[in-house]
Amino acid sequence: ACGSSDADTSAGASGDEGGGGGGTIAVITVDPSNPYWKAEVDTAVAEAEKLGYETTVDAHNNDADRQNQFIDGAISKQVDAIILDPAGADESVGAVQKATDAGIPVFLVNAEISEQGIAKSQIVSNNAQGATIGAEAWVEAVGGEGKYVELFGNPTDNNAQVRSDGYAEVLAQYPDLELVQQETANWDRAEGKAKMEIMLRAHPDIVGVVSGNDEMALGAIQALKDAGKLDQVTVLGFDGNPDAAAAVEAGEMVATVLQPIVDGTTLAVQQADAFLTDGETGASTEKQAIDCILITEDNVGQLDNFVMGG
Amino acid sequence: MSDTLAPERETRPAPPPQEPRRRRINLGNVLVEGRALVALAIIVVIFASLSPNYLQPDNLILMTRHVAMNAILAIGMLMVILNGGIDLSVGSTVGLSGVIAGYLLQGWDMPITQLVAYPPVWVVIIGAVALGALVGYVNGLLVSKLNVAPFIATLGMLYVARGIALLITNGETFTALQGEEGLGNTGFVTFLASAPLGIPMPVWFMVVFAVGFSLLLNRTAFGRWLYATGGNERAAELSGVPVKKVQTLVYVMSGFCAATVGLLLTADLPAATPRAGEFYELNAIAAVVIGGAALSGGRGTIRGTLIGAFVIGFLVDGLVLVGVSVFWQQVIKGAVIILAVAVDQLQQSFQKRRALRKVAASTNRPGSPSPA
Amino acid sequence: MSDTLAPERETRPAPPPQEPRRRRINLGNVLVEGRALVALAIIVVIFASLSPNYLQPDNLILMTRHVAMNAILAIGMLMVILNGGIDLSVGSTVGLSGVIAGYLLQGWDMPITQLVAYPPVWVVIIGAVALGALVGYVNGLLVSKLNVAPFIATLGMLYVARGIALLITNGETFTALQGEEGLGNTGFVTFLASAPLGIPMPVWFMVVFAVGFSLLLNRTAFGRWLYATGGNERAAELSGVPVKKVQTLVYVMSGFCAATVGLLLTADLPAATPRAGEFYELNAIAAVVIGGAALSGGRGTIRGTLIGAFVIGFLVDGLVLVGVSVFWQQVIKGAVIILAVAVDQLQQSFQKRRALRKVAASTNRPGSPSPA
Amino acid sequence: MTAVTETPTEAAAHEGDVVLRAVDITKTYGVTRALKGVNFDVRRGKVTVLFGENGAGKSTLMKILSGVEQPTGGVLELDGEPVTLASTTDAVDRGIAIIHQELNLCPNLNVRDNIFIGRELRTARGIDYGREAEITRGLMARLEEEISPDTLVADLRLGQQQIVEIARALAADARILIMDEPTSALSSAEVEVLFKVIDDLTASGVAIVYISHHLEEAIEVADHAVVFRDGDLVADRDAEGLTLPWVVSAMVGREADYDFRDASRDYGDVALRIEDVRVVDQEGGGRLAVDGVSLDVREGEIVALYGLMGAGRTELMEALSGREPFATGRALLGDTDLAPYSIQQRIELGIGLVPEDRQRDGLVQLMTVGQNLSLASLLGSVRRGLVSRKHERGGIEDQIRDVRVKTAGPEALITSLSGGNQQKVVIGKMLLTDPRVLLLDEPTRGIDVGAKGEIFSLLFREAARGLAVLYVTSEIGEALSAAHRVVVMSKGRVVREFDPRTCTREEVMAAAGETGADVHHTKEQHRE
Ligand SMILES: Nc1ncnc2c1ncn2[C@@H]1O[C@H](COP(=O)(O)OP(=O)(O)OP(=O)(O)O)[C@@H](O)[C@H]1O
Ligand SMILES: Nc1ncnc2c1ncn2[C@@H]1O[C@H](COP(=O)(O)OP(=O)(O)OP(=O)(O)O)[C@@H](O)[C@H]1O
Ligand SMILES: O[C@@H]1[C@H](O)[C@H](O)CO[C@H]1O
Ligand SMILES: [Mg+2]
Ligand SMILES: [Mg+2]
Repeated sequence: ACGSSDADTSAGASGDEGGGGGGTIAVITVDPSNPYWKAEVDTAVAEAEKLGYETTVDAHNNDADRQNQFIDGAISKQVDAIILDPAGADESVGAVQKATDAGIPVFLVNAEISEQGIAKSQIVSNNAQGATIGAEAWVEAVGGEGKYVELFGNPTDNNAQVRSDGYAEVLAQYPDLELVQQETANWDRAEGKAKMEIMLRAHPDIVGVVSGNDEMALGAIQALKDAGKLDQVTVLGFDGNPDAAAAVEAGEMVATVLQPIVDGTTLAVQQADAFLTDGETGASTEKQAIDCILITEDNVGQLDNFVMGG
Repeated sequence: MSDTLAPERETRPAPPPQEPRRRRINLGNVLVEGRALVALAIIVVIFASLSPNYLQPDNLILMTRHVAMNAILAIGMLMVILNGGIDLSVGSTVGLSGVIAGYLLQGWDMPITQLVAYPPVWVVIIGAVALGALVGYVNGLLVSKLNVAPFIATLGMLYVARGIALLITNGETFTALQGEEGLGNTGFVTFLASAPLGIPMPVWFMVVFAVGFSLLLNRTAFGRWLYATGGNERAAELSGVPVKKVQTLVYVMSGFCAATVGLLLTADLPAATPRAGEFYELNAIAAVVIGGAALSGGRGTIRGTLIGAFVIGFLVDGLVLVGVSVFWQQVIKGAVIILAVAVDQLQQSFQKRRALRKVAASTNRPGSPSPA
Repeated sequence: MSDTLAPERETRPAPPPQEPRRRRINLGNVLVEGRALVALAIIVVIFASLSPNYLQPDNLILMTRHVAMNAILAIGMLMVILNGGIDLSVGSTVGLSGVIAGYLLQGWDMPITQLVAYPPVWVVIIGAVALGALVGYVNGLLVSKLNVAPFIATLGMLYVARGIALLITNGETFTALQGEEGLGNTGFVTFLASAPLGIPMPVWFMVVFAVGFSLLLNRTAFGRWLYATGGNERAAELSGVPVKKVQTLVYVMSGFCAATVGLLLTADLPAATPRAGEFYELNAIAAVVIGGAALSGGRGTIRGTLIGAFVIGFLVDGLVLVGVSVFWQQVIKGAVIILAVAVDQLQQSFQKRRALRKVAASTNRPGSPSPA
Repeated sequence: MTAVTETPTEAAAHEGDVVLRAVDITKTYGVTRALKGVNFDVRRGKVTVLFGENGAGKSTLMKILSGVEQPTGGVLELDGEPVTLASTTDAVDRGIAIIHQELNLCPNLNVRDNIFIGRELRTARGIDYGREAEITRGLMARLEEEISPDTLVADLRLGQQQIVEIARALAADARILIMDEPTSALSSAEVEVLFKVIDDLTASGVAIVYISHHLEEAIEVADHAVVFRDGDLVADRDAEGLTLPWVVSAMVGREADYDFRDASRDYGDVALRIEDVRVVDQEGGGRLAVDGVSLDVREGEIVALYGLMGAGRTELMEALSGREPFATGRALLGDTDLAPYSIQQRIELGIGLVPEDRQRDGLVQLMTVGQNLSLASLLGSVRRGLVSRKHERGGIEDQIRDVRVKTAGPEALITSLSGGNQQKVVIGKMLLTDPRVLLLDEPTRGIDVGAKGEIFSLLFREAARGLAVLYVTSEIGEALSAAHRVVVMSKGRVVREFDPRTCTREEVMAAAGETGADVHHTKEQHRE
């Protein structure tokens, strides 16, 4: 992400040089040190440059106030469009509104905001659907019986709740499955491991772990390995990040749910480009949910850095 | 403030003939503030040359609005630091006060009665600010009465206040802040996010707070007591300064400032989120210290603190404007924070060395008597 | 340590005749450590009664492993705090050293040559630890030579080191830490994440560091110098203590400890991520202060610091084990941090009052002679 | 209890004058009994002087009288009524002010602010800085000091800070004024001014309690004398016929010798040679605090450096110690040029400084007596990388014995010692480094006559073994009675040297720039 944006720090020059490019697109993401968002930002930058735009990259780390400052900065710089992974569905409405009011179209990726009609498009992965297919695959492996625990993402991130609800909806249908503990691990691998280690003490007889994302699941897998319990416990991840893919391949993770972040981000940039050239995104609706893809042993071979190959 | 604390005192004989008021000039302070000002000037010059937008009025107003939030926090932090303490809980207080305001605006489920109350906006504002002051008061009591180290008391409060904010909202965000005409609770956002005379409300607040706290520090007994307790608590105590009260009050003030920022931030978004203000304490402390205050207490000014806040804000926004990559932003921010403080030391030691050389040169010339 | 600092000195006349060795007991220290121990005991009793698993050997070992990371950081932090400083950059140093280790293990793209080097594990470990010490050295120079306030110097370094870690990895996580037999770089994870005699490696490290730094503090000239500089730097300087060297060295030690934690954490996951260690500094400082150290310097012990780390670790893990909800975890953690320190003050002031009453009673009783 | 009142009738005669009375006051700190049931009277319009060795309990009683500390037992009576002085504010409200032995100023505030902390003059618009400054100037004029109200206290020298402390007490307009060692950092000219002020105060009915280890000075100012020993009041008399020998024997319980000039004068080689040294004033402005000083001190020789406040003696000593650089010139220790060496190395080489301000520069307050004593010589106790406790402890105990530190033991906290005993620890610390040249800056500040004797006999003993001593003093008597040679400094330069056997006080003082050479006239003459 940074490597590429480094090259074009010479922002400011945002004069249109003919249709289909030549302007600047601001990419505002969450935290490029998480592989998922890194893929997002890398994709956005690569696609925008392919279409002839210059880019700037900022990361708000889910701090809505920081996000606000970046939006202000983008307005000051008079960029042509903003690709935004918003910091919270509610908190981000104002920021998107502000950019729109300033005449800068905003295209959301990965997460949505709670109002429509402000952003030009909201391209999100269908988290509810993803959670459902993930849970279904997991419950099949587990056998519909036994105790399990859940690792929950950052509680202020909508996706954490949506995924957790999606899991619950499926798993509630199995009366013999018992959720014995839910712990927050803030999307983080080290925290996921530490929490898992302790939960294993409280509940040594669990048969499964469902996790809100891959990083936490990978931490849990390491904890299970250390405790010699990985055989007994079935782990579900979410994101489809490369390390998780390797874990699925190795049989350590039963499945992960690929968020098509690369596809979604590519689409967002393309729609931005279309909007800047034609005044239309080309999509029929503002909100566009892209379905997630279940990644298991069977299809993991086709997965390469968040993209399903042929 | 000072009036209520001051021991009563009989009036003195008529004052001697008026004499021209002298400004209290403290050379040490002028120097460190000067240094921060130099750092600020360098930042402005560099970014202005990198981006034509940097110095445009709109952008300056915008950056100043960003600065204002940190500056208000930093003013409260300055009070605590002058006392020789530190307040790590301000970021959490920002979040808590915003959440309380959001909670009250969207309707308060009154206990027992099963009714929902919609307090008017002024009640919401006063309530949230009072809560911030209360958080500060608890900090103050912990520090002054229970002798808990300020770092620990406010670190604990950092967790407690954040936890409470999360419990109140159950982790969610309140967005129904507009109120309803019928309920008589409109105006929160429109007032706090307005921009009278083209100047955003946070900037107005910053100005009012800066003037108010300057007066407090420079014109009242409380101000002198604060400097005194920070400089030598024992001496202040023996001089009759109510050191415990002063110590408690500075945390109240800090909590008050933090709550104000919480409201401004909530109106700015507009949304009340329990994570608001995370890690703001670090920037506030940095502003105070860049502005020349000593963490050991007793030294520091409002003016310096404002300059410190501008250094940080204009730097961070400049990096964004110029489009420096995210990771480099961190490196540069860290380096500038250090440099803004170190530059002055380098200069001082340089001056000292020059003075030495000058003496050596001047005394050697006229054939100074060699030892017998 | 002291050897390298000490100029040579001719031996003095023979020491006076042997006399029984007396233990140096410092009542103040015993008290504050006692208090932290009380807090720890209360935590253990409460959680043991809430969960039968809490006191099981396996769980104790597990929690101690979690404690060990913070304890090692806290030992380094203690050195800095004894000196009257503070080190906010340890969390970033944890991340940086882990990332460097990960980078070297997965193959180092040597500049110019276009070759990839695979340094053996011992080189990787020494390299990463040396880097941590270097970060500390820079902090130390900033503080001792350029007189930058420790809070500011290490706050700046917090950003700089984190930024560099992110730049090195370009934000990515290194997971290829196992090495390859053919390349001769295996063993990093298997060594650092092993558990000789059933005790996890981090715990061994904690023990070694605790013993080593205890010796340093209590038995070497450097240790005494450190307490002296923290107590009164000017007096120490005039007594011939090389105060600048001492000041620089404590930051080197802190960086060294942080880098060690970075390695242990990386092996534990096993993955090297540039965000590792974020905000660890707060827990380290809290452990030191709960353990009775004064942030103003000159007072504190390794033993107290370890107890402080156990208080925090056993509390946090206990809350998870018992299944307290995440928001409450924060509230309780904050409250316990405060209470662990305040309890003692409450008790002391209670004792003081009782002692006063007792004396008053005894002096009044035997019919003290009334004034003539 | 053990109070010896001259005659009952005399005591009764004073009865009407007593404004403040301490009745059977006891005070314990842990196991230390600082006061063992003391009865003490303060008389209107009179100066009551307290004599007593270090640690006798003088300051403790004064702290109780001024509300700083609470007594463990006993009562205070003000104007015959029992009172409780719960705080200093309480005491000030009742007209009792104190000048503390250890200065209690806020270094970060200016002189005016320090004088008015806690009793601000106000107008509707806040503090009346103008009037406060005016009053401050008035006080300074009264004390004949040129200190601007705007000066930061941190920028004042110790003596000037003491003046500020005095001014602050004067500003309280108290009717009972306690002065605990107000002159320990003042030169005799300033003491003279203070005595004039005291005269004015007593004339207007103010009661004064005065403590000083400058016994001659204290005798001069006394109307009434009281002697403390080990927490007891052991003697109480009128100043009529009060003599130095009486005071000394009452204090220490025996005759003390306080003239230490010894006959031996076979000095060795030059131990310290100072050549044309200049030192820049730390406050900037390019002024020279030391302006071309050349001076030799020989092995076995004790040289007193006499001068007025601000003569530049402290700056010279600090430069010699290695804390400040020389702007020009050099100093040789034997044949070694000191310039390249750090403080630590200079101590190793054999030259160390006992600093002027023991609280700021001499002691580590958090450490024990023993740890303070061994701090400068610790490397000498290192065996195989570790400090040998046995060796360290040996040295510590020798010093406690040699300089006669009154302490519960090496493990006692340094802050539990009386001021004088703390000073002895600072001296003992440097002696433990086995120096060839010992620099002492006002080494007897706050030290009682007995201890002074001990310290000087110690110095003479060490000198006899070849130690060279250079010490700064502002006390003329000390300069003349305890040195082989007196060097006078003024305005950064050495102005003259004297042989103490052949010179007079007046000559020396005149050389230092002190005008009235009639400083030590008696009180009666003074009041004419
Ligand atoms: N805070 C304290 N804690 C313990 N002991 C104390 C404390 N303050 C004073 N003491 C002890 O009380 C005794 C009396 O001390 P005090 O300061 O009154 O002596 P002093 O007569 O003023 O001596 P000096 O002439 O040296 O100032 C001494 O033994 C001293 O060690
Ligand atoms: N006439 C003066 N008025 C005010 N300050 C002076 C004067 N002369 C010298 N000084 C100050 O005194 C300092 C040198 O005093 P220093 O403390 O070294 O002298 P000293 O002889 O040791 O006096 P003291 O007895 O106060 O310690 C210089 O730094 C200078 O600031
Ligand atoms: O969708 C993203 C990813 O799952 C990431 O791993 C954590 O944050 C979520 O919002
Ligand atoms: Mg005393
Ligand atoms: Mg002096």
